[in-house]
Amino acid sequence: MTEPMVRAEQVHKRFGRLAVLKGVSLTVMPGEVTCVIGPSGSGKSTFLRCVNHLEKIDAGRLSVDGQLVGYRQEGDKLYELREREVARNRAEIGMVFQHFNLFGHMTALQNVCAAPVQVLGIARQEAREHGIELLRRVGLEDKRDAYPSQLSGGQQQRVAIARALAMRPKLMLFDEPTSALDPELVGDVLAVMRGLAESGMTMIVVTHEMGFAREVADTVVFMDGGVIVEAGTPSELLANPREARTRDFLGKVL
Amino acid sequence: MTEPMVRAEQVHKRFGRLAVLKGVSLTVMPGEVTCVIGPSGSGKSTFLRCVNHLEKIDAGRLSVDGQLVGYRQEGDKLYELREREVARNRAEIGMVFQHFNLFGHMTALQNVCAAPVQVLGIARQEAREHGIELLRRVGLEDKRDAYPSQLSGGQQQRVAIARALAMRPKLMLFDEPTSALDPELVGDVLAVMRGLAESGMTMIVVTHEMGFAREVADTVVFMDGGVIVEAGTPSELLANPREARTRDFLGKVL
Amino acid sequence: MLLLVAVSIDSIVSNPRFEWDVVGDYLFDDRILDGLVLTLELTVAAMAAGIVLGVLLAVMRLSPNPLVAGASGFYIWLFRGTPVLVQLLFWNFIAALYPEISIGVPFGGPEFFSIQANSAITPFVAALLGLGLNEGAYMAEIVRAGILSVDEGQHQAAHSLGMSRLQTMRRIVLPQAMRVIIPPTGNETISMLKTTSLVSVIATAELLYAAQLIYAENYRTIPLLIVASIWYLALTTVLTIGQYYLERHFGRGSARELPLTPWQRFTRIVVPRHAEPATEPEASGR
Amino acid sequence: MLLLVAVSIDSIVSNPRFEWDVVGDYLFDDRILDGLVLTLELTVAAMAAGIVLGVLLAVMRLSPNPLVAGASGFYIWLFRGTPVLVQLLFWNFIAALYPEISIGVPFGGPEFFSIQANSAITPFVAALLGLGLNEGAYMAEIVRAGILSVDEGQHQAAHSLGMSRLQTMRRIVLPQAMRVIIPPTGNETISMLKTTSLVSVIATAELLYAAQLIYAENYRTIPLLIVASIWYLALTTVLTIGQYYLERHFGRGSARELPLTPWQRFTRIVVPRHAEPATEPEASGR
Amino acid sequence: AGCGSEDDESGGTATTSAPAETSGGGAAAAGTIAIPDALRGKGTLVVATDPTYAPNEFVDRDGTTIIGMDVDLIDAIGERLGLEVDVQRATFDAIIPGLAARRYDVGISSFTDTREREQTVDFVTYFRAGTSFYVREGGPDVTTLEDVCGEKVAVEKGTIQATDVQRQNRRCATPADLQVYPDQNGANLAIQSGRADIGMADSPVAAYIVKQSNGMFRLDGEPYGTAPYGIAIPKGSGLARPVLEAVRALMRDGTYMAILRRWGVEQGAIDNPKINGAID
Ligand SMILES: Nc1ncnc2c1ncn2[C@@H]1O[C@H](COP(=O)(O)OP(=O)(O)OP(=O)(O)O)[C@@H](O)[C@H]1O
Ligand SMILES: Nc1ncnc2c1ncn2[C@@H]1O[C@H](COP(=O)(O)OP(=O)(O)OP(=O)(O)O)[C@@H](O)[C@H]1O
Ligand SMILES: [Mg+2]
Ligand SMILES: [Mg+2]
Repeated sequence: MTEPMVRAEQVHKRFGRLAVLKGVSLTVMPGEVTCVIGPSGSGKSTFLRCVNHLEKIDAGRLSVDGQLVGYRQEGDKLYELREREVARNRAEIGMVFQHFNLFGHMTALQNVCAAPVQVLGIARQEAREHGIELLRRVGLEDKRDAYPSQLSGGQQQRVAIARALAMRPKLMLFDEPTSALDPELVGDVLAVMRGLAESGMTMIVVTHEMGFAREVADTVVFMDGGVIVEAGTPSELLANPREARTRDFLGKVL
Repeated sequence: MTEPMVRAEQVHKRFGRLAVLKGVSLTVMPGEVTCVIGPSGSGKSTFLRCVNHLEKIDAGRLSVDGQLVGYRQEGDKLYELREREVARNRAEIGMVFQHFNLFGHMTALQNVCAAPVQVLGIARQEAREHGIELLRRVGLEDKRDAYPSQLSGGQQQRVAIARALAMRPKLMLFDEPTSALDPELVGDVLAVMRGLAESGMTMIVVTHEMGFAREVADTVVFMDGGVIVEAGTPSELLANPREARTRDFLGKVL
Repeated sequence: MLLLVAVSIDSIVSNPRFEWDVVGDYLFDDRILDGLVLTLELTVAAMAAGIVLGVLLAVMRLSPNPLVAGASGFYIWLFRGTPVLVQLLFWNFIAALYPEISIGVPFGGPEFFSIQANSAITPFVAALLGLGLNEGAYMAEIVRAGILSVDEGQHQAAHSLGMSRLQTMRRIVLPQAMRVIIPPTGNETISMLKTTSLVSVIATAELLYAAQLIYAENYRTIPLLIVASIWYLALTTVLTIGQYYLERHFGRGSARELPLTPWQRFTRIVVPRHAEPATEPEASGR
Repeated sequence: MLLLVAVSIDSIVSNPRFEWDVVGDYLFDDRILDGLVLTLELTVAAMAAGIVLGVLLAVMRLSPNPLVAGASGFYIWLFRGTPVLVQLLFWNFIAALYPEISIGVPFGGPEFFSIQANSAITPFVAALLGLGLNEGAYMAEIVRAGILSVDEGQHQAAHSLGMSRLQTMRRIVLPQAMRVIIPPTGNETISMLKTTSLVSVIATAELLYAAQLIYAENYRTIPLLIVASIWYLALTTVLTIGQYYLERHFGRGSARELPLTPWQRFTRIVVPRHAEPATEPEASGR
Repeated sequence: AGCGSEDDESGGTATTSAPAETSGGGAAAAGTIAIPDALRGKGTLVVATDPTYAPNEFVDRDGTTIIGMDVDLIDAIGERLGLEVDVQRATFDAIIPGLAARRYDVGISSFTDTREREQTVDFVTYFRAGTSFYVREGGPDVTTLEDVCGEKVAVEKGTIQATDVQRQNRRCATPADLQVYPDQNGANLAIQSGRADIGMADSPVAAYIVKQSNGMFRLDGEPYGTAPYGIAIPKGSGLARPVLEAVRALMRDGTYMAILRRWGVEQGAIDNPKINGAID
């Protein structure tokens, strides 16, 4: 039996008195694409941030590729990882944010090349070539020297995707990657993501593109109020939701 | 014959050597809803910003409600308006940005009430009540004391819409107002906008919600490469586009 | 680490050269306390003038009108460029240059108003002019940096709501710039506490000069400098605490979690976790 | 307005009390020039030390580790809190307190290394220690404000790419913080030019002290202070220009259009509009 | 620190005038005066002075050499002690801590010897200065110290004049407006600009100021009072007695008067130098 790529068990997360994740359990096998849907404020972004250890979880167990996120287990005891180790683990997980977060002082190409050079120690020239290739894949080879502030929202998000791919991650997390893209470009980006999925990349995608979910996802997960209400194959969940809440949500969206 | 609310004649705008608007002509009559569609980078946002005089146009003529934007005509001569006058004119035009631009140091309710109190001199208590009412309309009455950084993207955009409506503008400009909203909430916001349109509000909406355009718009305008390629009623333009470029774009989007 | 601190505290307390008994004698000496009051008065007044002037100059400096921006730039250049010492001397001894200040039409026109420079400009006024006008130039740069740190989108949103340039500055931009303005302003205030010592050139005895006058008489330099330092440290402590709370105040709504106040940190330890004060979640940003 | 400037320039040039001939005589006096060189050396060295120390202290101050943050806070408090004059005296006369500097195990343990304080700490070293360590505390606050001005999302994006805290600081946050850091650092540098005059207490004749030594002999106080001011203004001019170009450099990619350089403004007037230099559009942000 | 054995020569007990011991034996030749071993080994007498008080100590036109009556005297004293003399610039704020730190061996900078100051350092007296008044040309007249009452007076900090005016003020009907400036220049500038009317300084200094002022100032009234100048020496350093002997030797062989004459200040000559010779 292969090890799951992501295994979350009863993950809890609260901000002050506001409980945002109230026991999320989810398993993603290598090569699987999991789409997460759910209403605003249901904790989708927060869950992704926990997987990438950008937030510390308050209770439960969360591991990626067999390794606990943020902790090391020796015998029965948990030791908090040191910053360097957390960073190394994060480098293997790509993340695309809802709000792009491009580095404002770098051009598009520099944004894409920075981490491979700094973190992986790849030679500048090689990183550059790979970066240009990635920018071409997202349709922005002519904007390689533009600064983020000179790009439209859509262009910025595509650079952000290229930047995450540049690290050749073993797991990709997407937080509404297409929500700021022009419809005519959504298709291109989804094609890139589809290609990634086919090449065996494990992905968790928070999205509202039901078409994409239906076509590419192995599992679709519906979150609401900080818990996973229902999970299943796209055909099960999207066509025949068991729960009333899911039906309600899908009724509005589709 | 009534005066058009917006009349643009051969409007040009360039950034450095990059010509972004290359002669845009458009007339919007009072009470009309005009939807602008077009690919990324075609100059849609720039045009809206010109209508609101956030950018100075380089050539052409642009007037709102019979008044030249940014200039005063006396006889044959044009005089640049003073800042105070430009501000007064802007106060009558509401604008909702692609990137929200909520005031970070104010709560949701303060964001909504600030301009009515500061600019229109409305009593604080009255502005507050109106503000609460508007927040309720966008489904955020419970978030009135949250700061923008505590709201999700979708929540932020809804506050931005409430903020623009709080000025009771005579013309509303929307720059992809729903592009960062969750699908299930898009409907609510579009309902608000539909209500606005029915109440006689003049609106220019840059959007990719073809359903909304088809249903609400009086005119749909397709922009590409800094010019208006084609304009017409939704049924004409969306169903039977004359131009190849329009057909191409619609083919991708629909 | 702690050992090191302990050892050095020990060696400071026990070193006879510090003459701690003399320090004790003079800590509350009338002359020192008078100097302390003057230092406080000058610092408060000069910083108030400097901040007001600085905001004005910064807004002018960013004006699209090149004449206005240029005038502000010239002021900043001139006042940052000349030593405060010289500026203080200039204001105090302006009478040596212009015995009478008169306002009238130049080149032999009628004179409307004329006054003896020495009676118009008392040493205190000269000190305020010198320190305040100088500080204005420095504050202008700090405020300008703050304004530039606020996203351009904020200006545009405010403008699109019909706010004027000044309303936008006052209501939208400056409040958000405060986060960036406060720490260097804290620096300036703490510096100013000590810059006031330059007013000794116009024979005005603030804290440090008061100490200097005393040790000029009795040669107890080290203990008296310690006395002055203790007071400066006390004032700095008060200012640092004030700055901390100001930063918290203007950090509201900002994109990072506010640090706990020392008091909250204390209650956090004493009171069990689930009994956190009700205001807590509101205070933390995303 | 222009008239006013003209009138005041006229009254400055023609006022005999300024003794412009004496100003001319001393402007390039060897003593003044030597002082100028020392001022420059001290300013450059002390600011370099201050900036390095400041970045370090600021990063420490924002550390999640309370001990590290506390140590940095204590340093900032202590060094901002005591007058530079006292710090300079302290470093110069540390021998009065600790005649020997020795490194070894305290409380009677073996001594590894011992040196006469007076020979280790020359007046120049003392001046550098005093000015640099003090400046570090001020720079720390400025850098901290800069770091806080960078959006939290930038940290997160960098972290999600596997960058460590230090890499994130160095590559992502600090470069973007520069826009906010530079103007107050310009202030500090220009201040430092003049703070160096405090080292006269340890008898190192920088610019202002050189002027004071001369007028102590010939009592031509005003013209010599003018000489010093002219040099300070000249240095400030150079620094202001440098600051302008640094700000442009670090403003790249920022959300507002870069102002034209004076040179570009000139060519813009001379060369017709459609023949703008090819680099122009690249340089302007949205 | 801590050659405690020699502490006896100071200890605030004032006038330890000791003409008895070596007085009989003729001129003390260079190097015959006993000095502490540490100093002998070092071979250099490090002297601190604040060279902003012409003509007693100021910087020569070359910008580095410090000259003046005090400098010539300490040079001669060093020669008597068989030591190189290294005169270093320092401001007043630094001299006393510098002595305590043993960065400087002695300080000579027109210091007035007072009882209070003797608590901190030892003085070897070597000169006696009166106080002169000077006023702006066209300013008020002043003849005696009583005349300062009700006037605006500018003095330098730490001078005997500052103390004198404070004392006088207790006896005035309307006290003087006493302005204490950090240096003599500040005081002069105040008088020049009309912020003060009367200046007071040690006679030689006042004379020099008036000479330099290009007719802007004039001396007025009669010099009054005398106060001893002392060379400041750290307590317990064992140097006070050797310096005293050196001064005596200079007086005996005429060097002393020659130096005073060179700077035109022979009215201030004394003939009985003392350790801690403050007058009340
Ligand atoms: N740092 C924080 N402090 C306080 N509340 C927070 C913080 N981060 C998120 N929240 C709150 O947690 C809830 C869940 O947020 P999250 O961003 O995970 O939702 P989401 O499902 O991604 O929503 P959306 O689709 O709108 O992005 C929201 O109510 C939000 O206001
Ligand atoms: N201030 C500016 N300086 C330089 N180029 C700019 C500026 N503003 C916009 N642009 C460029 O102008 C073009 C049109 O921009 P605009 O934002 O109007 O497009 P848009 O149609 O709104 O696109 P999107 O749908 O992606 O928002 C883009 O190529 C953009 O890079
Ligand atoms: Mg989200
Ligand atoms: Mg746009």
